[in-house]
Amino acid sequence: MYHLITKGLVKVWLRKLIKQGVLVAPTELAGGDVVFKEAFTPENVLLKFKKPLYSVKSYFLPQEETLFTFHDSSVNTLEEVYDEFPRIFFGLRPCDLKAITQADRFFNEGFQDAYYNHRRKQTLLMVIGCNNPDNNCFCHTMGIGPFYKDGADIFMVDLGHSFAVTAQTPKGTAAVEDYSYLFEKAAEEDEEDIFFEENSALSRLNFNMPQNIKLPDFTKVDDGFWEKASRRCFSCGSCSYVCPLCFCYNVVDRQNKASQGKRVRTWDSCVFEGFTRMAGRHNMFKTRQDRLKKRFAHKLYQYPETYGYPGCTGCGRCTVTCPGNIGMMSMIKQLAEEVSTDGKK
Amino acid sequence: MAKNELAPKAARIMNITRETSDTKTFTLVFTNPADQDAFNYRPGQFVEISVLGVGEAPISITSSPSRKGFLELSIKRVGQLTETIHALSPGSIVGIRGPYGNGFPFEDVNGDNILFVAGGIGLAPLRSLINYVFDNRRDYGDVKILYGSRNSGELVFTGELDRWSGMPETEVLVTVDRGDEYWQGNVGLVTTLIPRIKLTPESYSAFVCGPPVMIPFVIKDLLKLGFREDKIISTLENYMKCGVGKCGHCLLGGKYICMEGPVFKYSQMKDLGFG
Amino acid sequence: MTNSIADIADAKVILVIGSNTTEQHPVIGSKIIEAVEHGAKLIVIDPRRIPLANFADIYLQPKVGTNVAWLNGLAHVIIEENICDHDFIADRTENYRELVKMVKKYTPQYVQDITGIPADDLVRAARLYANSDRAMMFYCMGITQFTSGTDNVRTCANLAMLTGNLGKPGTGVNPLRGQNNVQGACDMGALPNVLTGYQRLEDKEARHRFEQVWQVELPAKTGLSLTEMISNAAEGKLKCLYIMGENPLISDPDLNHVREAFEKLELLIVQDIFLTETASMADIVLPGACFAEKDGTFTNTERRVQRVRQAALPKGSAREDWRIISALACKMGYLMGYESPEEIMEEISVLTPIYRGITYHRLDKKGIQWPCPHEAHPGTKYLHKNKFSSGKGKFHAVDYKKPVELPDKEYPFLLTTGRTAYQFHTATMTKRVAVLLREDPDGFIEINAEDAKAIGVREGWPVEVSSSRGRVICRVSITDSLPQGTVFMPFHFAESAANLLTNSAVDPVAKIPEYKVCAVRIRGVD
Amino acid sequence: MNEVLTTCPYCGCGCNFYLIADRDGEITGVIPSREHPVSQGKLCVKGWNVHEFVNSPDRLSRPLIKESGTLQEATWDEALKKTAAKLQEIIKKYGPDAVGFFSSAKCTNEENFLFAKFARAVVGTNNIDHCARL
Repeated sequence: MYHLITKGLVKVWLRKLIKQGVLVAPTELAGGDVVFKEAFTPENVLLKFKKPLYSVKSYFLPQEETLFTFHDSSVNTLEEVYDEFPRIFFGLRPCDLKAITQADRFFNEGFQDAYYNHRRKQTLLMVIGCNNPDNNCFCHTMGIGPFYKDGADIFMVDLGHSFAVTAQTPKGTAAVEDYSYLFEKAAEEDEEDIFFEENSALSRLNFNMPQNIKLPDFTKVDDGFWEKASRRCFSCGSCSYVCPLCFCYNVVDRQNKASQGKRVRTWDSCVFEGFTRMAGRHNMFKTRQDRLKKRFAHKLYQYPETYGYPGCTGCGRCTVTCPGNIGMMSMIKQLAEEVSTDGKK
Repeated sequence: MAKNELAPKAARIMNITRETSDTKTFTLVFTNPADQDAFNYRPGQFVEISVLGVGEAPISITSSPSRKGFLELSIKRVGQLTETIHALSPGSIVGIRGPYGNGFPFEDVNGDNILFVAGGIGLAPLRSLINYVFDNRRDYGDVKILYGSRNSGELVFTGELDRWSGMPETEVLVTVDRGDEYWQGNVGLVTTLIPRIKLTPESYSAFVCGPPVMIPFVIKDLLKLGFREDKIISTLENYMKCGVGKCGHCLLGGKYICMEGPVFKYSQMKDLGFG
Repeated sequence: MTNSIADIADAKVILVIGSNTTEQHPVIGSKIIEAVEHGAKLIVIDPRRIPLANFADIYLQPKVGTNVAWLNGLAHVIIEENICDHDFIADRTENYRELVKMVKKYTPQYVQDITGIPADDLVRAARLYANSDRAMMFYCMGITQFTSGTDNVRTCANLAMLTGNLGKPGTGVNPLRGQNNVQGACDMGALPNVLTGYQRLEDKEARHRFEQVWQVELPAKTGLSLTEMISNAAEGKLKCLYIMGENPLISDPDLNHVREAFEKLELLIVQDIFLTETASMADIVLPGACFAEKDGTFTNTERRVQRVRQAALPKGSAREDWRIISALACKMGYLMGYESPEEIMEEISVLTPIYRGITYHRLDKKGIQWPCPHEAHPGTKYLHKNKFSSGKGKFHAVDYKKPVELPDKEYPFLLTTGRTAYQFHTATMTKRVAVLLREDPDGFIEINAEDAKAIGVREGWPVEVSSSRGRVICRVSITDSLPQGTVFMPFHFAESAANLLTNSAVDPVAKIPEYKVCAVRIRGVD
Repeated sequence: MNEVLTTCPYCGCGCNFYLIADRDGEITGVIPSREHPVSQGKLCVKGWNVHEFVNSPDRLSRPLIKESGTLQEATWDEALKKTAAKLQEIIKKYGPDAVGFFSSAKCTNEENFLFAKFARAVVGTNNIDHCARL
């Protein structure tokens, strides 16, 4: 069931919600770029915005995260460092949402990652349906779609004059009901509008990539395909850094001259040769070709086996950052083409 | 007090044995007796050893769980961290977390005759199992141990090799790739020992550990001899970092080797694209 | 660069010479790949088969140090086949006849004999470049780091002028600057012969303007270049060196010679952010601030003056370099009372015609490309639009000269040096970044598989590489990107410093050392 | 978190990115700038990890003066006084052309300008160069 809040009142609402935690919302920076930025007031929050180059991954797995501190290399002085800041995420897109709910699974299946869970514990996820997908978006082919809302505390749809809002969790319900005076009930035609918005976004996405695109059997993709693709790879890690579903990390110790040390984990990427190189230079993924193949095999083939959906949200961020133009969308298309040429053979 | 598993626990170095010019075996005991009591492991598992400020690395446990109250790690000097550890003396404290990995499936081979094939420092994880087998001698049949290293100076656990060869129903053969004036034993790769042992492959399980270049050759020879694919057990030497299936370094064929491995039957290894 | 990075998208033909673009200027490399994808033709000419060669329509692999020969060869073909831009030559250039005379003998066959480039390939490349009205040329250290560096650069310019590929979008002669602010350091007159904005010391009027603003009489005599300062120090003529943010003990050729020279100094002052190899030798070390800890501007390779903004405080009691210089000047009795880098920029614009219209306010988000002669000027996307700043563009008729040191019996391999994708210059910064150090942890030498076999070494084995000046130990990396007889080493690594081997012979004009060629011998070690 | 737009310190491309400074003022990461005309949201691996060397424990944080062969920490006043005195002594004894300056392609325009000004106006020599060719 949807409630309506006029755009003018959204910031009033956010100002109330901020009392429960820091707001993280799309904001324009000095250079004109939009990012999910922490704020203590809703003044600069954008209600209409281009997809930020970063997802909110960095709030759950930061580029650098201190695991614990220590002094003088002594294990007895070890102190864990947790980020327990309550955060209210506003303006997440369905692709960002899916990444978070998948991270919830990843960081809790098998081993439970305390650092992730502390960061995730006190969050409110306010997702806005995506009615302006850009040229690089293809979430609809990754089982998500522009109005996907599973796991959102609050889901919103931009109807121009106002947002249609629906709460999906107790936390979300409280965030709406506590300020019910800001909302009015949605009418039937508003529901129609939501339906219409979703469909126009979908048709826009279908223009980027057909929804029913089929990947070939991975074992049938020959090495030549990967060799050719790997020529374009700079092994720079950009794709992993911006990918909301890349969680690989490195762990390093740092110690200053006063013997104060910390162990940090930092973003890492499977495209680096050193990622899998062992002492004595033995490496199961020595060539760029091996690594690229592994990356795409993991995201597009092994991920679905493990989780039931691909390791990609279709956000298209890797297309923007890859210096060799090996975006996920173009790779999926090229792979799909392998099928058709195979068929011809 | 450490709250989560990524934070290592303090362990004291009780003893250091120099195995070779670049390998030492460290005997460790957790400083907190409760940690020591809670530390239960299987042969073939590994721990993450830390020197805070330098880093952390996975090292397989070389002691046998049948001998309690301490933990042994054989560490080869290969980089900054291991160099730092080598410079430590008894009494020093290091960080340990674990155990991690699946360990050897010793229950599955109950009653079998067992062939161990090790190369270089690869004897370290096998030593855990070998001593476990000897400590539970009645559960297993004949034991054959084949061990090779590059030269005589790089043989580890030489005293123990002698002891093992004196055990009942046990045969131990040692070889070196390159002989020298101090070496009077076999010369040649460890694979050259395989034809020299008499065994009925169908009654045997094989455990193979060693440098990545060695394993495929040994497995090939064992298969030729008639070993069953699910009776050849080895470790996948893939780079591991976190030990808990999160950091992604050891991902292979969609599996986190540090969780689902590093021990695999050859039949499983094939599916992961090995060999 | 005469043109802009954005021009790459407009170019129909892109010629890349002596630049491993995707590894050394990755974002520019990325744009070249993108252009090729959109239909641009790519010619790559490099003695190493660099990754960009995979995208090339034509890839030529000359012998190291033969640039003038094949550049003249290209000019020869263009003139012989009459595919030059006659209007451009007539209207905009001079000395054409001299060039024609000079390149006469550089027939494709003659060039093939010198360079190893198949004659047909040379002709194809010449045609492709000359027949386009939008051909953009890029070059880097593979052109400049030779005793013939100046000749190389001039013959590159010859090609652009011959074909009229200059002074319009999607064309130009575009050297890629190796460091973030080489362009700016030159612009600011950190050179022995010019004041800011390339105003010549001999130009009395310019000098006078500086004297007025600086309230002091300025020396008019051209100073010593970097390599000359080192040799003067070695001879005991130079007594003091003040080095700011440089590490010549890794970056300069013939390091043993540099070390000896520094040892002779009475005073070595080093201002840096790390205790570099050079700083460790200093008498006084002044701790500076890195880019993240100060305000200011950098000028990139396309002449774009851009803001640097402070994001953190300098470490401990370290100070921004401009504050250190100001404070030291004051101690020496010369008042430099700047309150901010912005105030310094105001003085720069007053004194520098090409920066006259530049203010911090105007630079804001995207910077401005100089020349920017006044406050309303939008900046300059490409140079030499209707005329050259010096009037006519002069063709330089230069003859091919061999590098100073070539392989012989004792030192049978030709060593060429350069950089890797993950380390930067003397690695002072990059070796302190875990992922970069992991990717490129140590020095290595790239050797053709046949050569490796002949030496008796395999991938990863250690070798000793020696020249008549020094020796280093490093690891072998087998490559198919080099021809037999040529080997490559990155110079980043202090533990196996390639510059212990390199030759300090310099180009007579630009004083650039011949990093790209020296003779070495290689043997396996245990 | 504070995001500061700035220019990369590595090669000559001149990519722009935002440095992320945390609450303690330490730089913990990088965000590429999509709106920048050169980088357009792309960065090389060096740029992506540029924050790390800034925080290196090896960074110099105090002036150092060599005393009987080893570098010792000193105050700014000591270091600058000593530098000025020694420079003046050398200039007096051998003339300004006995002093040379290596400026830096890593420093800002303003700093290069000042360094050149220092060489020319304060010391009185044109012996100034930088690593343009290296």
